[in-house]
Amino acid sequence: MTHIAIADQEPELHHPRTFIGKYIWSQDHKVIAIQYACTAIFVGLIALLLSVVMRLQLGFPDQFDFINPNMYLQFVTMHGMIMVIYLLTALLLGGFGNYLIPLMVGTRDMVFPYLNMLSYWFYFLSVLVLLASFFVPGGPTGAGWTLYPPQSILEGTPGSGMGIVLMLVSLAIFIIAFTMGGLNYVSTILQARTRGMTLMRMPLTIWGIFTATILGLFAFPALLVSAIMMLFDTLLGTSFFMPAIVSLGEATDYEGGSPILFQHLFWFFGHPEVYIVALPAFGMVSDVLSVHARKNIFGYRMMVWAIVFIGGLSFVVWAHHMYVSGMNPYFGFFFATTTLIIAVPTAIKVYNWVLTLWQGNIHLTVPMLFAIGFIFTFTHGGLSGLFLGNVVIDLPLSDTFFVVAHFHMVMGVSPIMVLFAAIYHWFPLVTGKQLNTRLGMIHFWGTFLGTYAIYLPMHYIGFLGVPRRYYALGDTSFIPDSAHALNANITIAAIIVALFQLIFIFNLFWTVKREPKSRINPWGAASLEWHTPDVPPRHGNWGKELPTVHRWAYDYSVPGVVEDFIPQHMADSEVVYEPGFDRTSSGREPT
Amino acid sequence: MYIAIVIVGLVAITLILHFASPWWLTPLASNWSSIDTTIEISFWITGVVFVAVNLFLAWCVWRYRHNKDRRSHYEPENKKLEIWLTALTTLGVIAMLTPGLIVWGQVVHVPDDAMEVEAIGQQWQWTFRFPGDDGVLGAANARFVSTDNRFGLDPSDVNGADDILIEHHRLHLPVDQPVKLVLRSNDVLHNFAVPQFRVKMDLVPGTQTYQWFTPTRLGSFDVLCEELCGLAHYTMKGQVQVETNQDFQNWLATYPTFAEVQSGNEVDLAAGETQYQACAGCHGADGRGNDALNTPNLTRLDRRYMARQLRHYREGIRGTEREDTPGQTMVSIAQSTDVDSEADLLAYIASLDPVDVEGTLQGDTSNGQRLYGACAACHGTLAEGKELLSAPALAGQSDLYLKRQLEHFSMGWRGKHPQDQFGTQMRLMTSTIHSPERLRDLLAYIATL
Amino acid sequence: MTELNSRPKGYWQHMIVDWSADKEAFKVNWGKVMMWVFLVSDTFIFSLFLIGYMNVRISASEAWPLTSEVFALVVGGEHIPLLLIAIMTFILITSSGTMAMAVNTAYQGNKTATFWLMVATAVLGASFVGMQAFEWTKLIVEEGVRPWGNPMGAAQFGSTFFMITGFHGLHVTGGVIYLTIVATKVKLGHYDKKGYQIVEITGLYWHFVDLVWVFIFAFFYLW
Amino acid sequence: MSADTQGQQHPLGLYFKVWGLLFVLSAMSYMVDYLQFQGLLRWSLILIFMFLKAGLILSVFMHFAWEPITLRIALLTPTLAIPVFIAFMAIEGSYTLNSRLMFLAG
Ligand code: HEA
Ligand code: HEA
Ligand code: CUA
Ligand SMILES: [Cu+2]
Repeated sequence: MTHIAIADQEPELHHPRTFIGKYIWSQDHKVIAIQYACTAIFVGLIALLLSVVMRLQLGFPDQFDFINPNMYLQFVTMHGMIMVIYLLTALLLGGFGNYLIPLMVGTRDMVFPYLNMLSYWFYFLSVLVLLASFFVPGGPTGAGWTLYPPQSILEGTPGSGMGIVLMLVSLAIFIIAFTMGGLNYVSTILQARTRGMTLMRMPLTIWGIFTATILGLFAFPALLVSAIMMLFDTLLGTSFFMPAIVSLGEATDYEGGSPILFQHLFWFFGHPEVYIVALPAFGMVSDVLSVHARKNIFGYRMMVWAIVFIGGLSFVVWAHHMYVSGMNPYFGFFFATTTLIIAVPTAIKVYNWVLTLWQGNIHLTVPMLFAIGFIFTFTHGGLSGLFLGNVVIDLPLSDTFFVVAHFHMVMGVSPIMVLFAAIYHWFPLVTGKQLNTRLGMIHFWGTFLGTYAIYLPMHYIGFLGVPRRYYALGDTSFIPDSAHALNANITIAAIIVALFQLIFIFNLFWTVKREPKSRINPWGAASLEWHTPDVPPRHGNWGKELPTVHRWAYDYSVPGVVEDFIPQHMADSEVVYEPGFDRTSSGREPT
Repeated sequence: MYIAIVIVGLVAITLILHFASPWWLTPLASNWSSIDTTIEISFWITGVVFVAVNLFLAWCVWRYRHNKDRRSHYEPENKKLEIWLTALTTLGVIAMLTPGLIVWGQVVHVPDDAMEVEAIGQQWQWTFRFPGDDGVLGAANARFVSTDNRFGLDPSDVNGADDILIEHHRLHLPVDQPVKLVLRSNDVLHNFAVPQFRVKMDLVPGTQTYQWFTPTRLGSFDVLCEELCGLAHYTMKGQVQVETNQDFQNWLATYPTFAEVQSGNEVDLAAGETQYQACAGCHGADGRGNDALNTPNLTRLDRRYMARQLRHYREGIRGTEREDTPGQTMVSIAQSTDVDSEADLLAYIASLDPVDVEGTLQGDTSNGQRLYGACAACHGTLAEGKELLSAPALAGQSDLYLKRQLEHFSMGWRGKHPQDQFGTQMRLMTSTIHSPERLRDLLAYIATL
Repeated sequence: MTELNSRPKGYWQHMIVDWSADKEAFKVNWGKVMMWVFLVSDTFIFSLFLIGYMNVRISASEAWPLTSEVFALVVGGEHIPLLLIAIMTFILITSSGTMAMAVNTAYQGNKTATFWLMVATAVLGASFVGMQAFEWTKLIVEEGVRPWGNPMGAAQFGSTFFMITGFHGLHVTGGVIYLTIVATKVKLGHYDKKGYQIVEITGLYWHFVDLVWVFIFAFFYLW
Repeated sequence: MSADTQGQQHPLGLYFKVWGLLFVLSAMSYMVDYLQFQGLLRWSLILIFMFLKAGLILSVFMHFAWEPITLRIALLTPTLAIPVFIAFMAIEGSYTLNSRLMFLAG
């Protein structure tokens, strides 16, 4: 038997007939993607609601009797965990990864559709377990999304009984789900591309998703291992992370464990995790910028290498979260250096995004606005990361609201902006309809200005020294009263931003119900996913014949060519040139 | 179009906020001015990059906005430009990192003449220990913790005997003397942070951590716990009082050594009984208290709690409010009791048979139970009180007395004094009760315990 | 297809050709790639377990129990250290051998031989799990080792032991089930059309389980 | 190389040789314990035998040696993160132990 590449194999597709086969137990990557996206957005909205309740307490301490210190910590924890894992990771990889990978690399589906389906249902299960923890005695865990032991499993922290157990179980299930999906993404990208689709012709979206998935496959094990060990500690009474402890006046049987070990394991996962949510966003925003500026992405190869380099480096910077954790202080030298080195490839990406706009022909569509907003917020957040990465500066700033401001700017705003850009951008492909532009504009301005109004001042609250995870600040000698007023304003901004999201949700429903069909490929994008025979693409994506790719995904405004973009699958011979144009001088993709 | 203007506007606002607002690091009070310098350097480098990148962004958006008659320039890459930018960025990174690493070298290296002090964290209070005459801190471990050995010192370690135990959340330090602060936790992770000193380090149970600094300014500074350590994390505060060496020595001399604490004093119950006659008028001969006279049930209170309260009355920490009549009464009584024989008195009270006072308030006990969840961590699920946590028993206590105290806390009549650590915590906790109805529910539930 | 490229010479050229190819990066079956990536991910899991073990063992201030005594068997009045573990090691290696041969026969199209070799592998695997169960029982009942403590020394000894060998045992059990399913399907001829890569993929997993045991044996029992 | 066209096929003799070698190596690592070697000798022998065994299983039984170099490099590169983590955790472990012995009465 000869080995035949997938792209050259006969298609074998079993079209499901029943409703259930088509929409519930579907093995079609597009349906699975939508299932992932809906579930993720649903839990994301819960997390958003929690953040508003938290903000109410911070902005107007003691005005509301529906929140108390226990609930505050539980809300912080669930807010953080849901946002990072169950919203961003799931939506970026499970949602967009699933939808775009087969379409962008030109295959009919993931290589192992059945596993892909299981992946979604495991994710769904993990969400159910997570939500169940709101209803068990003691409520969900309130140990912070970092779940540091010993406190996370000791009395005195909310949800230290059932809450933390369900949290850990839910994470374990999520990891299984992610692994099943991730193996599919990686294998599909590596082994199932269509004819002519070389790695260096893949859109940056795929590069971002690909690298993030690999990070996930090698970083989630650390979370799994620490979750299992912590489950043992809490259920069996082992002492992996538990030294001798007198908990709330009662001696415990724990002996000899090391809490720092957990922190190392957690951040060995945790730092790659933040890039798991950043890299797909980096990729998608590159594509959005390029399409809407009608210009090729600047420095494509540098962009690819930057993604790969960031991914690799992210495994050797984890302890920058632990500068003040009591680890061996000499580690600080190593980790400060590696951390700041990451700024270089990231800076290259920022420069190249801006340089993509430079000399472009910029359409300020809604996705483009979100993408430009992203550049701004990400630069701001990334630069504040450099403060934290420089170990001595972390000393005054760690565990204050400066950190909160940093990671919201860089993770709570920037990838979210990209997600919105992506939704506005790819909606016409998924549904055949373009999201209402006027509502989109309102949504953008509210979100962009609103979030900056939340997080810019928050950095200064951090400089003042206000600690994070504080239910109330109480009296201190060093915090001026104006800080409280600032907090109140931040809360108001947060509520306004949250309300603006309703416009977005409304827009989704409105568009699906009321808007007319849009043009096919309304933005004039060159990458493969827009050129399926049917829009929205049908099961199997490509009809009888897979497309053959002849160029990279960024042939916009090629000199001498009549159209302002050349689809990836258009052969050189089919390209129509302006009369009298000397073809040999025309631009070429970098190879 | 607008977006370009808005971005320029946002850059401007950011700069204005930075330079014109009063919000910046609190004034330094230690030797770590080099940290502030590093921040300053980073600020200027990142600030320039921020302004440059975003202004260029805005300019591009404005200059290259859509125009039907123009085409984008086709330029896949520009090696030279990219290399230049990479090199510049690398330079920027080096410029920030170098001072950072140099200063970190100082942070890691403790000077030889540093005075060693230990800070001990526990949910949710601070205590401190000085090494005593031998200059060596005795070994300690959470295993040894008990009501008699609250610091968990190893009784068999001779170095520990002369260690001076500061059972108080207020640490005094001499000015201009380098301090090596050794950190130890008996339960969970905590963090010892003093914003004005620019120091911060976690306390990790099962190991010992450290940090060092030299206080350079006289005054009192807040210690915050900045590692989430459970429910009352936000109430876990302490203070550092920086004073002249003389004042410091005087202060230190008032605290006992470990050996002294261990040996304890002989008490004279009979003498205590005689003394108690003065109290019996209001608190009753059996010590059960009297709601008509607004007095609490003493039989349920532990000795350390009562000693602390007497001291508070005496030192103007509790009962200072004019309208707090019972408090004012206690102030004068506490001032007239003899401090030296107080131990006898308290021992006598502790020997009284515990009595439970019936509850009088009606309320929704199931709601009260929910509210009590937060109190249970310190006062115990049965409201039995936990001496190790300095939390008095609530069960069996007069509910009218409890009500009055909780009201005092929330009005700021009690617990406002910075020296009153637990009062401060109670003030923060009572602020979550919110309404008289909920207060009644809570007390009605406590009465059922 | 890539027959356009003449055979690459040397590693470097091979790398360049593969990475710049279209369709696929590796000229192997996608299922195998997927299994390999999964195994690397699993390598991380086991490595992290072992690193966790290393860290708690290094930082334990109590003595670590002497494994060669704890895991000794008494045979004919003679104390033989690690006897059972040695037998288990040999069993697992034997099963790896039968598995390797199963892969070989599968590609030759010898279904019967493949079936029986895979069954043999599964049986050996099952007996490994059985011995592990015996070892656990002995440790719990006779030596008094519990996940939360043991009479011989540091409590983490039992914790890491049960966790790591347990997780490995689960892998073996999973492998036995996987082998059984694939063996049956081989016998029923389900792969006649698709080809017999599946046997090799199953084999990869099985050998990996053996590989992990090599590390556990060295670090947990011998160290 | 047969990898392209056929599934992996290699002479049975090789398998038997490796099989035998694995038995021998296992026996030898067992002897390290049986003969009660201690200290550096013990650790280095354990590691040597371990890596030899692991290498044989990986390269022959798992056919890693015959996989395309691209695949081999792609699979091995990520595992570089593991030694880094090992190094840091070993240092961290000794640091913790040190502080326990010095200050924490065990
Ligand atoms: C998407 C997520 C994301 C991203 C991309 C980043 C990016 C970075 N992060 Fe952030 N970080 C988080 C998410 C993220 N972070 C989260 C969630 C936490 C908190 C977790 C918790 O404790 O709960 C955190 C916490 C955190 C800490 C720990 C703080 C503490 O707890 O004390 C540190 C410390 O080093 C840090 C550093 C950095 C750095 C240096 C980068 C860099 O990668 C940034 C690089 C980008 C730039 C630098 C901007 C672009 C560059 C230019 C425009 C040119 C630059 C010019 C020069 C260098 C001169 N982050
Ligand atoms: C992606 C991550 C993410 C996001 C989006 C957010 C969004 C928000 N976060 Fe949060 N947050 C975290 C991650 C995130 N957060 C983490 C990890 C922590 C740390 C937890 C811990 O300490 O343990 C934290 C903690 C945290 C705190 C600190 C609490 C404390 O330490 O005491 C605060 C306080 O103000 C806060 C506020 C907010 C607000 C007001 C919003 C938002 O309201 C901002 C504005 C909202 C949007 C811009 C839209 C978002 C829309 C959706 C989420 C739904 C639909 C999405 C799509 C369709 C794409 N968050
Ligand atoms: Cu102690 Cu927070
Ligand atoms: Cu990080």
